[in-house]
Amino acid sequence: RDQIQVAGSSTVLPYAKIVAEQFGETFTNFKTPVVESGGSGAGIKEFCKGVGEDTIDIANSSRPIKKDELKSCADAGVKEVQEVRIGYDGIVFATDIKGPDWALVPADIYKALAAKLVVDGKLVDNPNTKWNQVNPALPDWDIAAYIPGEKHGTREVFETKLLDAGCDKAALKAAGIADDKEIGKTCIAIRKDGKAVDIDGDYTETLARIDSNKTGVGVFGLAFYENNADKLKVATVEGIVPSTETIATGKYPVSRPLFFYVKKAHLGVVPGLKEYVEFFLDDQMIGPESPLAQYGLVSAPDAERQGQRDAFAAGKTM
Amino acid sequence: MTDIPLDTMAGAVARPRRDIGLKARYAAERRFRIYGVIAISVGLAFLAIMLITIVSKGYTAFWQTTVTLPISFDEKVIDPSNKRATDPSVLIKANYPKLAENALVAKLGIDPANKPMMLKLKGFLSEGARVQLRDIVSADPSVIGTTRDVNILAAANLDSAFKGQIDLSVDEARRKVSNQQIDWMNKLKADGVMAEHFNTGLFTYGASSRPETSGMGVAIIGSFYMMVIVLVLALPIGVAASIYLEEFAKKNRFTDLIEVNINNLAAVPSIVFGLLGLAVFINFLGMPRSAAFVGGLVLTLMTLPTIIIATRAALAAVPPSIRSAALGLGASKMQMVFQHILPLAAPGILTGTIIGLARALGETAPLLLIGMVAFVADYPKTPFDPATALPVQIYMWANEAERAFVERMSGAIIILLVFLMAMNITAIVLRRRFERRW
Amino acid sequence: MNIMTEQSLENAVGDKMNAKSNEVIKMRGDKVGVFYGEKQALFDVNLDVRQNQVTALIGPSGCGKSTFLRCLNRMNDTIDSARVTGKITLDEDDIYDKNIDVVELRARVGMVFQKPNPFPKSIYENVAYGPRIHGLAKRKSDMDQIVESSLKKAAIWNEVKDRLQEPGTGLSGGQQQRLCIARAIAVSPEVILMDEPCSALDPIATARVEELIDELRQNYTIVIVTHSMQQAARVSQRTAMFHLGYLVEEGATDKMFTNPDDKRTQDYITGRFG
Amino acid sequence: MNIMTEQSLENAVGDKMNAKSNEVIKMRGDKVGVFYGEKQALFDVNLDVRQNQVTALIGPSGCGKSTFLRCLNRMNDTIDSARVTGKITLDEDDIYDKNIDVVELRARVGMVFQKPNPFPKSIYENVAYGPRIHGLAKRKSDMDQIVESSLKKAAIWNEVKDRLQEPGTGLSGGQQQRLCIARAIAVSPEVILMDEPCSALDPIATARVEELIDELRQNYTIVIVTHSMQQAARVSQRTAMFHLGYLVEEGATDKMFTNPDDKRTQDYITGRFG
Amino acid sequence: MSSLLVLAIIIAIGVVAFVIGRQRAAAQDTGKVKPHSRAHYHGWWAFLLAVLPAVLLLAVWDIGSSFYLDRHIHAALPERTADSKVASEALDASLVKSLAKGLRRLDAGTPLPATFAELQPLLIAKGVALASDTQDYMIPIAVDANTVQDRLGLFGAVVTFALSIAGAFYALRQIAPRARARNNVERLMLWGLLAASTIAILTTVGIVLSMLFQTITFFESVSPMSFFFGTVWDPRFAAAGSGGSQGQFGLIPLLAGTLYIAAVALLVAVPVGLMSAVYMSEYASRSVRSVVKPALELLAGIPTIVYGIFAVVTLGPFLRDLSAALTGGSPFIQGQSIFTAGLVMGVMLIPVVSSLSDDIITAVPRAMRDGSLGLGATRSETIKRVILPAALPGIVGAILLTASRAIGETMIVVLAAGVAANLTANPFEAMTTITVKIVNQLTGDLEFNSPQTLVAFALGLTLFALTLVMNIVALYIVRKYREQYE
Ligand SMILES: Nc1ncnc2c1ncn2[C@@H]1O[C@H](COP(=O)(O)OP(=O)(O)OP(=O)(O)O)[C@@H](O)[C@H]1O
Ligand SMILES: Nc1ncnc2c1ncn2[C@@H]1O[C@H](COP(=O)(O)OP(=O)(O)OP(=O)(O)O)[C@@H](O)[C@H]1O
Ligand SMILES: [Mg+2]
Ligand SMILES: [Mg+2]
Repeated sequence: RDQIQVAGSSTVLPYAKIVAEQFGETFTNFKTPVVESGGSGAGIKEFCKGVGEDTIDIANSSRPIKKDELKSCADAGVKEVQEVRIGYDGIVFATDIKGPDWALVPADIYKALAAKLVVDGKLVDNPNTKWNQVNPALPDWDIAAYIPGEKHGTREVFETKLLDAGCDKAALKAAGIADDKEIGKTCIAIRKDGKAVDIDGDYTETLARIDSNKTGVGVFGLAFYENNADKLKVATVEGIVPSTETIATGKYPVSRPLFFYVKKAHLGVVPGLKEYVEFFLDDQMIGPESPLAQYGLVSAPDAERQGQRDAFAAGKTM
Repeated sequence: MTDIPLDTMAGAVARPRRDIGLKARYAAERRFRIYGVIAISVGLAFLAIMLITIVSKGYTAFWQTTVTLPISFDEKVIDPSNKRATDPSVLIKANYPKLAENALVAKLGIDPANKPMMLKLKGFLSEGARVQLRDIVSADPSVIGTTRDVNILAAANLDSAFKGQIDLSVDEARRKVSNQQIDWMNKLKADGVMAEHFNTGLFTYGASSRPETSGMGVAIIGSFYMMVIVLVLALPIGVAASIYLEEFAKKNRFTDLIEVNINNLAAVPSIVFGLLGLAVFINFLGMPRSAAFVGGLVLTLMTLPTIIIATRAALAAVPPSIRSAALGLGASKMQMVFQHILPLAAPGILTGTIIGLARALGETAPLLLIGMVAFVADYPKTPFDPATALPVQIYMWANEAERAFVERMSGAIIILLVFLMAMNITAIVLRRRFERRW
Repeated sequence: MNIMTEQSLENAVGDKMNAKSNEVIKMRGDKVGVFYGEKQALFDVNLDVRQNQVTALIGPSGCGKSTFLRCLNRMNDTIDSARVTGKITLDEDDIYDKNIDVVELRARVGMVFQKPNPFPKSIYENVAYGPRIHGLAKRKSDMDQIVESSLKKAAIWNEVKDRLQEPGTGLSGGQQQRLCIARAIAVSPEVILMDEPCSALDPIATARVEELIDELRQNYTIVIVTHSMQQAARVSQRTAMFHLGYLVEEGATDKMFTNPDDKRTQDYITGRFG
Repeated sequence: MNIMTEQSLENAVGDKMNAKSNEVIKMRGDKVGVFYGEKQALFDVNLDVRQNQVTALIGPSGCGKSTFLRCLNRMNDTIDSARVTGKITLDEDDIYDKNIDVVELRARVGMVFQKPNPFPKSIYENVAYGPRIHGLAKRKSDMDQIVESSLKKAAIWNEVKDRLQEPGTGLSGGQQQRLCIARAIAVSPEVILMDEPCSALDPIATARVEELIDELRQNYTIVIVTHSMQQAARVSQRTAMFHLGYLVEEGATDKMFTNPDDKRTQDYITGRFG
Repeated sequence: MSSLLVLAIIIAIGVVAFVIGRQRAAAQDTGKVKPHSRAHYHGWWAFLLAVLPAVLLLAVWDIGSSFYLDRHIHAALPERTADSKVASEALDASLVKSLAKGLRRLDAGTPLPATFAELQPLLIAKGVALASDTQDYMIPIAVDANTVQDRLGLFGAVVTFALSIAGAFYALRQIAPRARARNNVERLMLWGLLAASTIAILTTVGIVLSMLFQTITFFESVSPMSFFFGTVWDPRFAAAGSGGSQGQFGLIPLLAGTLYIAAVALLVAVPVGLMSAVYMSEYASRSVRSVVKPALELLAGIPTIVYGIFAVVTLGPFLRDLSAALTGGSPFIQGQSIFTAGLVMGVMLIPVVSSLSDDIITAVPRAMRDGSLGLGATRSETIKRVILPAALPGIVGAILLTASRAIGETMIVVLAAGVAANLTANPFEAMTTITVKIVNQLTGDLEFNSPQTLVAFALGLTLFALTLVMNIVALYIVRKYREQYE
């Protein structure tokens, strides 16, 4: 096999694509890598199938690999896996460009989207139907939020960084839920009456929904928003406008790291694999001025990037 | 046929006659006919709506903006230290975009020292210029030092602006094209240097992360391979299986089982065929991932039930008297089937093929798990090389963040439909030839 | 409603032919021509069908008898390539007129086809089909009665009475032919066109059908195609002789069989033809 | 090869029947029974078909003539519900034996069906089909000759010679019937089974077909179902009378028509049956 | 010798056998005995005997020798030690194999350098990219592997040719006037047909097997009771599940959604498709039909994602606004709804019903139509009472296919009806289907060996069983009401 094979997350795909394309253009003696889309889970599964010509070399993932997965990897012979963190993906709220400005805090989101709220000390089905019932500063719009579906890694971030963070746990405890686990569960339970719409497709689908429902609020990746800034207006979270800078510095709260995993055993075996990874990690690719950053990837701080390069060069495995 | 409107009542009839409820029956007849017309109109209306939506969104994708620039292949830029004789990689790594930029700067009369202006120029021309110019140079290294007019692709955003798809009323900061760039664009347009050309790249380029250099080339080849495989496998196997089941198999529990089974396979979600392909063809038989060959096999399995169901129905519709006639002359059952029944069943078989292939041509889900939903930039040389397919390209472009891809996606849909029609036309002509009323 | 009941027929049988009433012309063909595509199969046929009489069409195979018969209830409409010229009237109405209603026409002018074509339904349903679409039976029992009497008239009742629910296509050739006769008379049309109704029948069944024809004639008008001169002579009052698409001669059966005007008729009848 | 050429036939016509050779038994049915599903349509039929003779099967409609005929070349195999018991031999070989090749059997025992069933192909192809699959013509011209002579023998050549390329389904009923006869004799089978081959034919065409049968008999063996006693008497040497699925009587035609043993035969022949 | 070349030669032998066989058979036909089979059947039989066993042998040999070669390479590789440069033996072997393949590209007679460092430029000049981990010790192994492979190939070719020629001779020897060549050829054809129909069975077995084990694993962590009878679908994701919050995997909402959407789609596709078919085959002129039929077939060829986008962007909002206008305020049709999804899907499926039914209706013999029209039935009565019943098996087949497609469709449902697993009776609300969940659970970011992903397999099998029942019922109906014309 003379072609690198990459599979995995569709969030990482656009970045991997840019890198693969430029890699092919720069290293003309190697073929352009093939980058599959299909989700982190399926990608890691293929990755963990074993070592050899007929298995893939790299798995893209929008979440860290799980212990379980690593274990089954090792069982199948993939004992040495190198982890590479390429940067961060910001998660933003946006509305139609013609709408008013939005300033959200996690509590607003929790109150608008949670399945159950504590009202007057009792746990009841979420009674809010309009945003301004949640927070008078918000517009008088019917609640209609397009949030990532459960298949997406983003959903997890959404739940932990917003719902859980905005959840009034004390009130829940006061309402009679003693168990911490139970509280955690209640916090992240999302209403199912059609006000919060799961989107299992990509952000284009969310955009289409906002297009057809001008008073909808959608959750997007930062990259996607930036590419569609002429159609969307972004909301601040806790007063911070999401941007590569605010995310990189950690001011903007909602973001997640993106990864890929390399099969170390393949490094000298698949022509170009090593060069590809190095090329990917180069500042020309993932630095703040790089095409990936232009596309919307939030670059990791300089030290972290250098750390990644060093770790890879040193052959550090998980 | 002497076709006389059935809805006119016999007015001339004078004598009182037996009442056979004609009035009501004619009303029923008329209603029935109207239902037919309505049904067809509904179908055609939806078709029209779909086609109009697709075409109106996608036709612009067939044009692409380019800037014709006199590129001077400056040795100082390409090979500053004059090492190309010893190190061929110089020509590969050279800063080709710079050549294009220089030419553009000269054309627009910008002062190269004016940094802010130069910065605004960024993103005017496509990054694809690198490959384009490099190909020119590696094809003929003697161009170095000469000047030549080259059509350089404009960047996707400028292309959109040129086609008037960018809302200039939006705040400049929120757009991808600055006012300065618009001014330059208008200037170049007025000079006749910047113009739209037929977008051959849409048909020839492979996948790319840049809208302007992305095309369906790999997808067309991949789909072509897959359709050939599906046609070559599914049609004969499907027809053979139907013949066996309909004409030869004894009617018993076991063949009932097969029949139910085949019908059932038609209801299996297409992604499950992908699972099967992954398990059997890739994991068990060790075939390569992302290959059109495996895709073709998976789509074959997916298409088979459709063809079998259609073929069996068509075979069953041939009247038994034809069978007796052939057998009575001493034809063997094989001969009877292949020489008499099959030609008469051909229209139905072809219809099944058309519908089956149409679906196979448009499916993405089964290809997902065998790695064909992928970014593939290089042309596949054989069906065993990585490739994508038309619907995959559509699906992937539909999910792109950059707007320019939406247009390409609609263009791709048009190409797919044309591909489909081209594929169907033979079948439709054949079907008409075989059609026979008796 | 106009169901033929056993009684009405029995009454009718007693009547003697009334010379006057028989001269009523039920159907008239005027310069009828038929083309199948380019090829003309029937040329300028002028033929009258008289009420309450049996008209026999004879002539060598392929001479256009069936074609003419099919013109009389416009069954040729269903053949794409067929085109009819000239004029045919039923009770003085032009049946090819725009205003005429083919369905009613065919309900009035019934047909038994040359090749028996039972529906792939049960025997009962085959016979009940016509009465049902025309709404001739209000109740199930009426329908049963129509089915039974039709099958009886077609001389097939005994053979099928135990298997009314079995498919009509599982009958023998002659049984199918009689089933088709039963099916046609079940709707009691005014004119019945029969294309060789006895071709697959044994002499006894043939005799029964001929009896039936004779009975029916009292109330209906019948046109029959036959290859048997004996049969033509036995059942018909008038005979028309076709040859190569032309009507050669037409006249009272007695005369035709004893003293035909045309040489060809004579040759044909005496079997010297060909 | 075994093509019937005009000459060989002409020579044969001159021969007088040889009583000895006629006693060769070509086919023999031994306790043949046929069931359609549960229903038995044929009971214990023992019947010999003699070589170079014409055996006529007569009997009222629905008595099982076609059923028996279809047993002789195993066409009943194609009816799902049909089941045959007993034994039938052709040249002493059991035709229901496992080793027998039905296809070859049917090439040797040809059949003309009761309902004409031409292929929806051209007239030429209809006739040429059999010879083609059996490889009876080496060249196109041979084939043309076979087609022409078969059509001529079936007395239809004049009617179709100008339209050989038109579909066989566009012929008149009688023409289709003759086409099917032509088609069957084109493969020159050893035994020809004809199920009412003249039912849709005019007297002259009938006479021609009867002549053909007489000619064919010199070299072949023929079994014919007919409803016409006259025809049976004219063409056959032996006659078998069926009734309600039973073989009532079988014997030399002369005797059967003059002095039958069975009362039913007598009644049927004289038309008193029913 | 390459397998392709061997194959070509075998076929050539077959062709020669065919020609000889045919001639011999023709020559033997002296007219004395009636030949059983025509000469070309003898030819074909000779061809088949010459080709089929040889091809089978070739296939077996190829597979066998590649196994043997593998073993050979593995055996030649040095013992693995802790400091082996290559991670695993499999990789080691694959490096040798690609090296061997690369070596074949070198010009014959090129002196072979002993080290990979020297070899690499030579290979690169030939356009062979090799992995940098290739070791020096692999070069002799690769050279040896190539020789072994050549030898195996040659031997295999000789044996196959021998078999092929033997087969041809055997067949040619058999030729005799009474030899049943046709039966032999046809028996082989029949086996071919049978083999083709077993592919369907094998596919089914494959599908069941490829889902069964994961399904079992799934049921180890989720009880079948709560899966089959659960009314809440909320699988959560393993990632957040670290806190132990196990999701709920209730099948009922998905099942209901599947049936509901399929029913709506059928309600659109079947009447419209059937009436179109009837109109095209019975009323429309030939020219109209020849345009309309392919035009409708285009509907089946539009990628489903396009329908989906159409539903999201155009139809969904349109219906919502329409319903809002009707009630003067709040819309009763949601932007995403079963109704929208079913409608769009129905449109896509129209041609499946219309084209297949049209063919079957056209195939009903004219005698049936004539019989009915001759009794004074109107066209529509003829169609309804005679033609449609006669065409029933084909039509039911078409409808089954439609239903199947409706059940198996994903993209349209995702976009038009959403992914929320609600349980509702209101067709204007969002619901989702089993298929959608299968796809989503398989392609998401979820952990691959968690119940969240495995549930896809359980869903797949359940759907399989469900449609099986549907098909059995359909078979029964067809059997019962089938009307077979003559
Ligand atoms: N396919 C069938 N299924 C069931 N019964 C049948 C089938 N074919 C014939 N029969 C029955 O078997 C009996 C004998 O039929 P057969 O066709 O042999 O009669 P036949 O002597 O040829 O009559 P005809 O002179 O009317 O053609 C009849 O009662 C008929 O109804
Ligand atoms: N559908 C058709 N297409 C073309 N020609 C036809 C068609 N039907 C009949 N013909 C031709 O028209 C002529 C008259 O046919 P018709 O069926 O009227 O004959 P007929 O007198 O009924 O003969 P028969 O006694 O054999 O039934 C014949 O030459 C026949 O071949
Ligand atoms: Mg006729
Ligand atoms: Mg019969």
